[in-house]
Amino acid sequence: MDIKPIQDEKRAFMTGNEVIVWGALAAGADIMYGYPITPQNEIMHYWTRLVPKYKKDFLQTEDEISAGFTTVGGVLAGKRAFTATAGPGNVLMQEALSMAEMMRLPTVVIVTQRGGPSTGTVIYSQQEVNLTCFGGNGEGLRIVYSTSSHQELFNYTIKAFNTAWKYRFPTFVLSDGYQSKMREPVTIYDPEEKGITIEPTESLLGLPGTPGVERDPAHLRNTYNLEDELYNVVKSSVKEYNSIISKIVEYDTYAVEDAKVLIIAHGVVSRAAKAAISSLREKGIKAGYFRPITLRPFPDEALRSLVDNVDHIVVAESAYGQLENIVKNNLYGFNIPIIGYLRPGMGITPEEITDFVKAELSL
Amino acid sequence: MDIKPIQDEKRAFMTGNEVIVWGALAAGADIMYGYPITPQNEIMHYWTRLVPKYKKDFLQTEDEISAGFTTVGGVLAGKRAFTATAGPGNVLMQEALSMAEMMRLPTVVIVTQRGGPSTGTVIYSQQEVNLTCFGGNGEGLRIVYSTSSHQELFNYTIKAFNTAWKYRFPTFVLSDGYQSKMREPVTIYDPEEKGITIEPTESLLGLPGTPGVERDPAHLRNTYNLEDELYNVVKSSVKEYNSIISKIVEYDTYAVEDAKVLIIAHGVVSRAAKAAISSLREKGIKAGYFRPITLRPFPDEALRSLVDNVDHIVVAESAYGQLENIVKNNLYGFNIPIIGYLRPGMGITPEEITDFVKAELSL
Amino acid sequence: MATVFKAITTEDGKGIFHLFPALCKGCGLCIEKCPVDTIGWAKQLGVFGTPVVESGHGKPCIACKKCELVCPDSAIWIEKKEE
Amino acid sequence: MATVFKAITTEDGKGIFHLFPALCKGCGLCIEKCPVDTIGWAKQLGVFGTPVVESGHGKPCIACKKCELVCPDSAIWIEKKEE
Amino acid sequence: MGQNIKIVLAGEGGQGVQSIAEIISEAAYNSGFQSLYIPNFGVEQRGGVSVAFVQISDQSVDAPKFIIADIVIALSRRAIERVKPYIGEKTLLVYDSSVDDEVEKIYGKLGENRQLSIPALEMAQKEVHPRVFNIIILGVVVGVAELLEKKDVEQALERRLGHKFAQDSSLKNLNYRALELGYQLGQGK
Amino acid sequence: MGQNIKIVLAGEGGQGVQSIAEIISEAAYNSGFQSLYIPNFGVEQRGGVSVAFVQISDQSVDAPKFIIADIVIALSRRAIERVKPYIGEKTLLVYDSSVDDEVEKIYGKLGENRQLSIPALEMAQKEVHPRVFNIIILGVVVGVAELLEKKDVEQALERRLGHKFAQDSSLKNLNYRALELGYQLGQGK
Amino acid sequence: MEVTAQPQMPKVWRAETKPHKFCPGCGHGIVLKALGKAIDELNIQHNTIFGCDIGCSLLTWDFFNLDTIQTHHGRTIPVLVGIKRVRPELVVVSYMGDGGAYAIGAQHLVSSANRNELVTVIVVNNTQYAMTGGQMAPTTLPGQKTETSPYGRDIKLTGKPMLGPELVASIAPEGAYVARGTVSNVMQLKNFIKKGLENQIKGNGFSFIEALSACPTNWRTNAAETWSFIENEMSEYFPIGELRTPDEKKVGEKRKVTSNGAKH
Amino acid sequence: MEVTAQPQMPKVWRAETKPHKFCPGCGHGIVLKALGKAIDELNIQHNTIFGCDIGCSLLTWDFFNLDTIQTHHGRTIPVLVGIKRVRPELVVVSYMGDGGAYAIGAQHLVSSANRNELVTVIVVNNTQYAMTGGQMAPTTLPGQKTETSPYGRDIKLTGKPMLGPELVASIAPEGAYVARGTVSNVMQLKNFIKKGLENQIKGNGFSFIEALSACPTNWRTNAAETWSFIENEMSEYFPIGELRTPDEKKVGEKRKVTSNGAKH
Ligand SMILES: Cc1ncc(C[n+]2csc(CCOP(=O)(O)OP(=O)(O)O)c2C)c(N)n1
Ligand SMILES: Cc1ncc(C[n+]2csc(CCOP(=O)(O)OP(=O)(O)O)c2C)c(N)n1
Ligand code: SF4
Ligand code: SF4
Ligand code: SF4
Ligand code: SF4
Ligand code: SF4
Ligand code: SF4
Ligand SMILES: [Mg+2]
Ligand SMILES: [Mg+2]
Repeated sequence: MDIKPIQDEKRAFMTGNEVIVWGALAAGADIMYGYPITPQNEIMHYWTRLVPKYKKDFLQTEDEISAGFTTVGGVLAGKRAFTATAGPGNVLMQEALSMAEMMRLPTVVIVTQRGGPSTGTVIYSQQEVNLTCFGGNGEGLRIVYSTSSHQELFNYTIKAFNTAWKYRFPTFVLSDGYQSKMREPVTIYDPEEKGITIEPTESLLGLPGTPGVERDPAHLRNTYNLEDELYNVVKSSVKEYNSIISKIVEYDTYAVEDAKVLIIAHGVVSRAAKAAISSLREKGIKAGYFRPITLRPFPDEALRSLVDNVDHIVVAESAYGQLENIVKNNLYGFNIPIIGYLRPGMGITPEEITDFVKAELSL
Repeated sequence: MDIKPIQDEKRAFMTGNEVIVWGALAAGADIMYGYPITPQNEIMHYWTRLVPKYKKDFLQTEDEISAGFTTVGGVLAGKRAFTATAGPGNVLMQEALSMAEMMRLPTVVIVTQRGGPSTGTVIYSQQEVNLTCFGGNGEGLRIVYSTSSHQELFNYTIKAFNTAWKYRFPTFVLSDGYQSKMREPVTIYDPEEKGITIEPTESLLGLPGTPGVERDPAHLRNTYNLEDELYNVVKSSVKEYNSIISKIVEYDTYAVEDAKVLIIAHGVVSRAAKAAISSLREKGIKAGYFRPITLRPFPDEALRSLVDNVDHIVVAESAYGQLENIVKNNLYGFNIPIIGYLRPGMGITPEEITDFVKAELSL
Repeated sequence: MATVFKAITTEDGKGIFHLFPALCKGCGLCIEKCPVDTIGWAKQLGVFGTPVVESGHGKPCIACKKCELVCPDSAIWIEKKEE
Repeated sequence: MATVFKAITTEDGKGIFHLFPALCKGCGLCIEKCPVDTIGWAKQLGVFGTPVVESGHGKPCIACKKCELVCPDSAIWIEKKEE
Repeated sequence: MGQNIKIVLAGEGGQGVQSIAEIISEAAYNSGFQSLYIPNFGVEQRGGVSVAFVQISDQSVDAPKFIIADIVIALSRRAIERVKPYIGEKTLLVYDSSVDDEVEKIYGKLGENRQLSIPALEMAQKEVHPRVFNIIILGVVVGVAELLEKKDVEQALERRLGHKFAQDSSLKNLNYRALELGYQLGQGK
Repeated sequence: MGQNIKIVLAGEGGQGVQSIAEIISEAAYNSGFQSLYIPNFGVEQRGGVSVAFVQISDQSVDAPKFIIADIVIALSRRAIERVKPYIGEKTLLVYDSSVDDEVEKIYGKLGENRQLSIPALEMAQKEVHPRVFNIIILGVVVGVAELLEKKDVEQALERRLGHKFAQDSSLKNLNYRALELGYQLGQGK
Repeated sequence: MEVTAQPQMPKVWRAETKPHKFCPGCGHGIVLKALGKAIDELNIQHNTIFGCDIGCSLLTWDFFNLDTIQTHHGRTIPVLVGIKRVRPELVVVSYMGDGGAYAIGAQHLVSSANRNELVTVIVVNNTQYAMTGGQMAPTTLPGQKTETSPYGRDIKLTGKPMLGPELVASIAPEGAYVARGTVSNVMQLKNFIKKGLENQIKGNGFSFIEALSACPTNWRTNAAETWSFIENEMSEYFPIGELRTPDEKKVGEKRKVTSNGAKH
Repeated sequence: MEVTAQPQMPKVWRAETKPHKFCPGCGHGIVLKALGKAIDELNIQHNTIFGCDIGCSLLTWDFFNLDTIQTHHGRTIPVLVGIKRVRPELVVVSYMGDGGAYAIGAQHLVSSANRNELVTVIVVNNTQYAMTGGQMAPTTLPGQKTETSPYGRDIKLTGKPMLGPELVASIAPEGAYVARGTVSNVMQLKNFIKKGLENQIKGNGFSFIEALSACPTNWRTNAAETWSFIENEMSEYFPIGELRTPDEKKVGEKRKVTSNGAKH
């Protein structure tokens, strides 16, 4: 980094896509590879405007397949490379990300969810949870941060690069069209001034010394000839993934101590969920709220430890049960009724959650 | 159909890929679109050999994206079209299948699972469960049959066409490399002789009459402008999907009446699971077995109704917990310990299951 | 015919200039293509609330139909005057 | 040099024909390319259990190195005889 | 109205609805409020009605979009229809007097506290300049919402248009006049 | 041996291992057994050892692959090493006498009931024809396995090679002699 | 009701959905007029299938009185190939943007041209990704400013504008039809499209027409600037005319291999 | 230990992994020898990145003493483009099959050629999908039998063989290098590859070499038939030689647009 993009802490009022760019700059990202798709476009727009000033790079590729694989190339070459996509672009990018998953490449992908399936809408949804957490022909050994505000977009964009390069699993910031397009206040800062160390990158190819003469060549592959070879590779990745879960999981809670009704939501919907708590409490309903920040790995222990006295769980999401299924999975063994407020592709307001809870629980 | 491909019932000893071709012929398939990938190749090889004889069609496309979208085209045109793929090809095909899911197109896809993630191995796995059941940027409104023998490959290939055209959700036969490449006995037959009615197809485009003059034009789209438009489309698909679940779900059980240990497996692994039951019972362990034939929708009621007296559930699969998660999900509310015998990309033998169960349950 | 559009009709030179305000988006492409510069902005507003066009602003219309041809919205119909 | 290959060496015409059985897969491409047809099958088996090749089956070797060049496995080395 | 306000603005593409929303929300942010602005967007945007959602609050803003607005400003004929979902029991509908008939047609009489017809278009044409129509509306919103100080709005206006004002000082004058006109129209309603 | 048998065959690409497996499994199927055959396959197949898995049973066959085989037939030097995972306590290892030393090197002495060295290569070269080496092996397997009737095997052979026999009757003779020779070698072992 | 003066839309246009969804001055409307006229003249409304891509072309999903399928970005060609393969009696039209055709869908374009598929492809070249707000496309002119080339397209880093018809012509076999027209010459464009449709109907081969088009919204041009950009800047870079007609012979056409020295 | 006669492999070949994993008589070995010699002569072992595709080319993942990345089917070009964009000092070689390059990866080939990316692409044309067992490829000759054209490729239904270098030459800008060689002429092939590498090193532009190769396994040919198929059948259809060298000018190269009539 020649010029520090952010010198002092700065308060600003901007769109989420702009925030993401500042986050990437703050994290020392070197290059963005990308293909246009709404609602992530402005990430590319802002980035390309700043490229000359901060001596960064940008490549607009021919499609998302290429955006994924060029990102893989940038990462292999030891650079802090990233890309951003949404919807059908996210579908196509799974091919490259399955390679990154196999080869443990620290790719960073920003996903700005839009309506699905198919081209759907260009607007908003939370329907890319399955795809982002488990996409591709693998086991979903990935790290997925779901953000709910511009401040988090900034913080977790920085964190995504660090997590990726530290643990070497494909890492995602799962955002959505609303967060992309809306403006709200945010404080941007230089992470190092906040004591956040930026993880160094490492070249996997093009190392110093002549291969085979001064050192062994790097022979990287993702294809195996025998079942056992593959099994051992996957097994060791799984093992490593499982061992770092506790270091990675993050979540947020509110008013859970005495909660009888637990509302679970992630991303931008969690704002509405949190807001609904107060109005439910005003009406005498002891509601609390849990939000997984990492959807993958899921903060299962945290959730399990706080549901003991809960009578009802409500999952609110702008999808048809993608979070709900993850929750059920992670709460296996409990038998607290779970009901979903499932609104694929639709925004959710505090009032809607409040009304739903009241109606469903006949309270 | 000019010539009936299968006239009488015929016993044969052949590979699974060959069986699939006979199944498709028996179901009256018109055209296969495809791109080479191991282990599905021989489906194309056999099919192309028979094309002139039975007046069928074949198109080798430039990639799986095209195979998926040409299949969509064939279906739109009212033909019984299908394709087959595996691994990274299955990843790429999700784009077209998300369109089929949105537009309710009766696509039929044969998936011969291979090792993953990434190019992995060309051999075998059960790692494409997540991908096939929930791939794409949608809610996984799909029908997935998981077969375990050549007889089933034949039966469910026929059924897949019928289900697809009856209910109009993308329909999959989930097989694997072992089933593709192995030879074992099978009885092939003309479905009509067995009283199986072949669902008629229907043109969605190119209908008779001049559009706008003699009839309304068919204006098919998968892109919506407003959130509510999309929401209504998805909601109505979900509703319809939920309403047909009970007509579609299929499963198999064995020795479950008094079972204390329930082994759950799908596809070819279920053969080993079933075989393990006897040896476990010989050793005094009251084991039973449950196999979902439809992985999506999942036969949750059937499973829930038989676990009441079960003490332990063992999920055996050639993947890292893809079936296990589905099981947990569908058994939410119970708290029977579930343990997974998880072998991504590896075959599983009855002996291994028996040993695992004994060791894990310290029996 | 189910859908009917109302025209504003002006005569100019050899052409009868029918303009359909419900179609005209006021893009001005026709204005630029008229070889005799007879098309100009009108007071009337079109479908997007922007002014529509009319003939009579330049030399007389020669009924070449260029305007009709380039209008992306088929908002113009030039009827040749019977001679 | 970590990896060492053993050669079978035969002299013929202008060339010393070194053949490395651990590399030769017996494809026969060299045989077809020899302008003097001196290459032929040998008794010795190669890496895949198929016969390797040797010189001395036709006219004398002219050390043109065509065989060496086309061998996909680099299983032949033609050493020019000092004259 | 209180310290928490939800505003919907809707109009045709050229009417500058999104700019007004941006200026208001930024002004609110500058004056220390929490504020959130989001435009609607879709594939058929070009020909569609442009809608902006603004929330200003002294507490954090919960969801980017909302259903029932406190104030709805609809500037064109089509916008009147389009904003229907956002109008609740207590919503104030502000609209240009040129579409009085459309309001009447769709909503009938909403009642005095619930509707405000303003002759902004006419005023712009006659008293200032058609170009600053949206600034009049901006003034109206500020006047109606009674949340922001005029000076904060002027500051936000300067930030966005300052470079243009610098080139042509008459422009500044025009804008400030338009803002004031609108403010007068809106205040106390 | 019983009515349930697991066989692994391994050899070099050209040695016809997969054909033998196909014929045996099909013969078993013809004689009313349940039978399952699966080859190994992978991306590095061309240069790798070819392996075939055959199961014959009077009950349904459970899993396509297995670990411990009843009989392992390894035909080349590299195959001897490759089949290691399939050899259990009771497995019979059959191999060509030309690789006796390799077996010795890798397995030492397995014991009389557990190993069978057959001079098939030599026999093929001297007594019949190198081309029918694999048919000798086929005979050996049938002899050792003691499950199939020779006539069923002959029938399967006819089905696969009948069209060639029709063209050249000496070929038929050759194949039948090879089968018989192998059968003699294998029987009762 | 008295029949009054009515717009002279091509008959195949669907009046009920007009005004259409394109921006004021959008070139798509002109290309669609040329296409509509060609369909009218050929009298193929009853058996034509219209496929549109993602991009501004998607706004045509209800444009025509034709059975219409709106596909995914770049995938219109395979969908229509899939249809045509089983319903050869239909006339299929793939209507796409330059981004869809030359970037994300380039493999389909190249492969369908190479296979000589019986489809007619119309590519609307507006030198941008218009629907997504004006990013650089393969066709963006050198130095042209877009949202992802904010300082002008740097050909050193991003190459020169893609010449689509030239690419197709280089591989399309005998029987193919390839042309480039412009919204500046509607009748010529209509003729090219008509020939491209006839070529399909006759079963000759792949038919490809690029149309130089206008995107005033993203170009931020007024009418005069719009025409000038098309007629001066674009037309200079992208030569107008027919590149291949089905009667020409082509280099590289060799005899059928009778013995391939392979298989038995 | 006494130094005995040793195979004359290119220095950059990794002896430890030899014999390599290709079939007897496979043309890949010959192409890799030409590539190895070119790398030796240019002395770029220390800074060359080798990328191989899926297809039989994947068997090269440990072939060279070069840092090597084995990618997905058809995706080698984008991976190497991604590397080259951030590490311009490296020399990147994309080694792929005809299926990977001309079918599933055609959009990457077309786009990287159009952008004039500084990569050297080597395509091994064996008229088939070899790794998957010999299916028809875009390059399969008319009438040639493959597993998916069991009665011979019917050009009426599936088109004629794709001419890759001709395609690339039609769009690659000034500075590109495009050639077609054959395993029948190893020294010429080596020279083409060497020029293609030099072209990248000099920063001229995209470099593309197709090599006519042999797949005796899927062709089921003996040595004589193999050579004959390459030298007679293939070479007739696919002309050998250089199609573009960086010094030539190209049609369609127009002046930079200084005012685009757009934006402000
Ligand atoms: C897989 C995928 N990637 C990206 C997009 C986003 N997208 C929609 S339209 C478009 C651009 C279209 O440009 P072009 O094809 O030139 O058509 P135009 O809008 O210019 O007419 C893009 C990139 C998408 N819908 N799907
Ligand atoms: C996405 C995807 N589709 C299909 C395959 C299967 N596949 C592996 S290799 C191959 C063919 C390769 O052919 P070519 O590129 O010509 O190389 P060759 O083997 O002939 O050298 C295919 C289709 C794959 N690995 N990934
Ligand atoms: S018809 Fe010709 S002359 Fe008349 S208004 Fe139109 S363009 Fe002008
Ligand atoms: S070209 Fe058409 S839409 Fe544009 S101004 Fe003229 S009449 Fe109106
Ligand atoms: S070309 Fe090489 S591998 Fe082939 S036979 Fe000759 S020496 Fe052996
Ligand atoms: S060097 Fe030339 S002449 Fe000598 S053996 Fe080799 S090919 Fe034949
Ligand atoms: S954005 Fe451009 S291409 Fe799209 S409709 Fe508007 S003017 Fe036409
Ligand atoms: S299959 Fe063909 S291309 Fe592949 S290694 Fe064997 S001979 Fe070479
Ligand atoms: Mg475009
Ligand atoms: Mg090939």
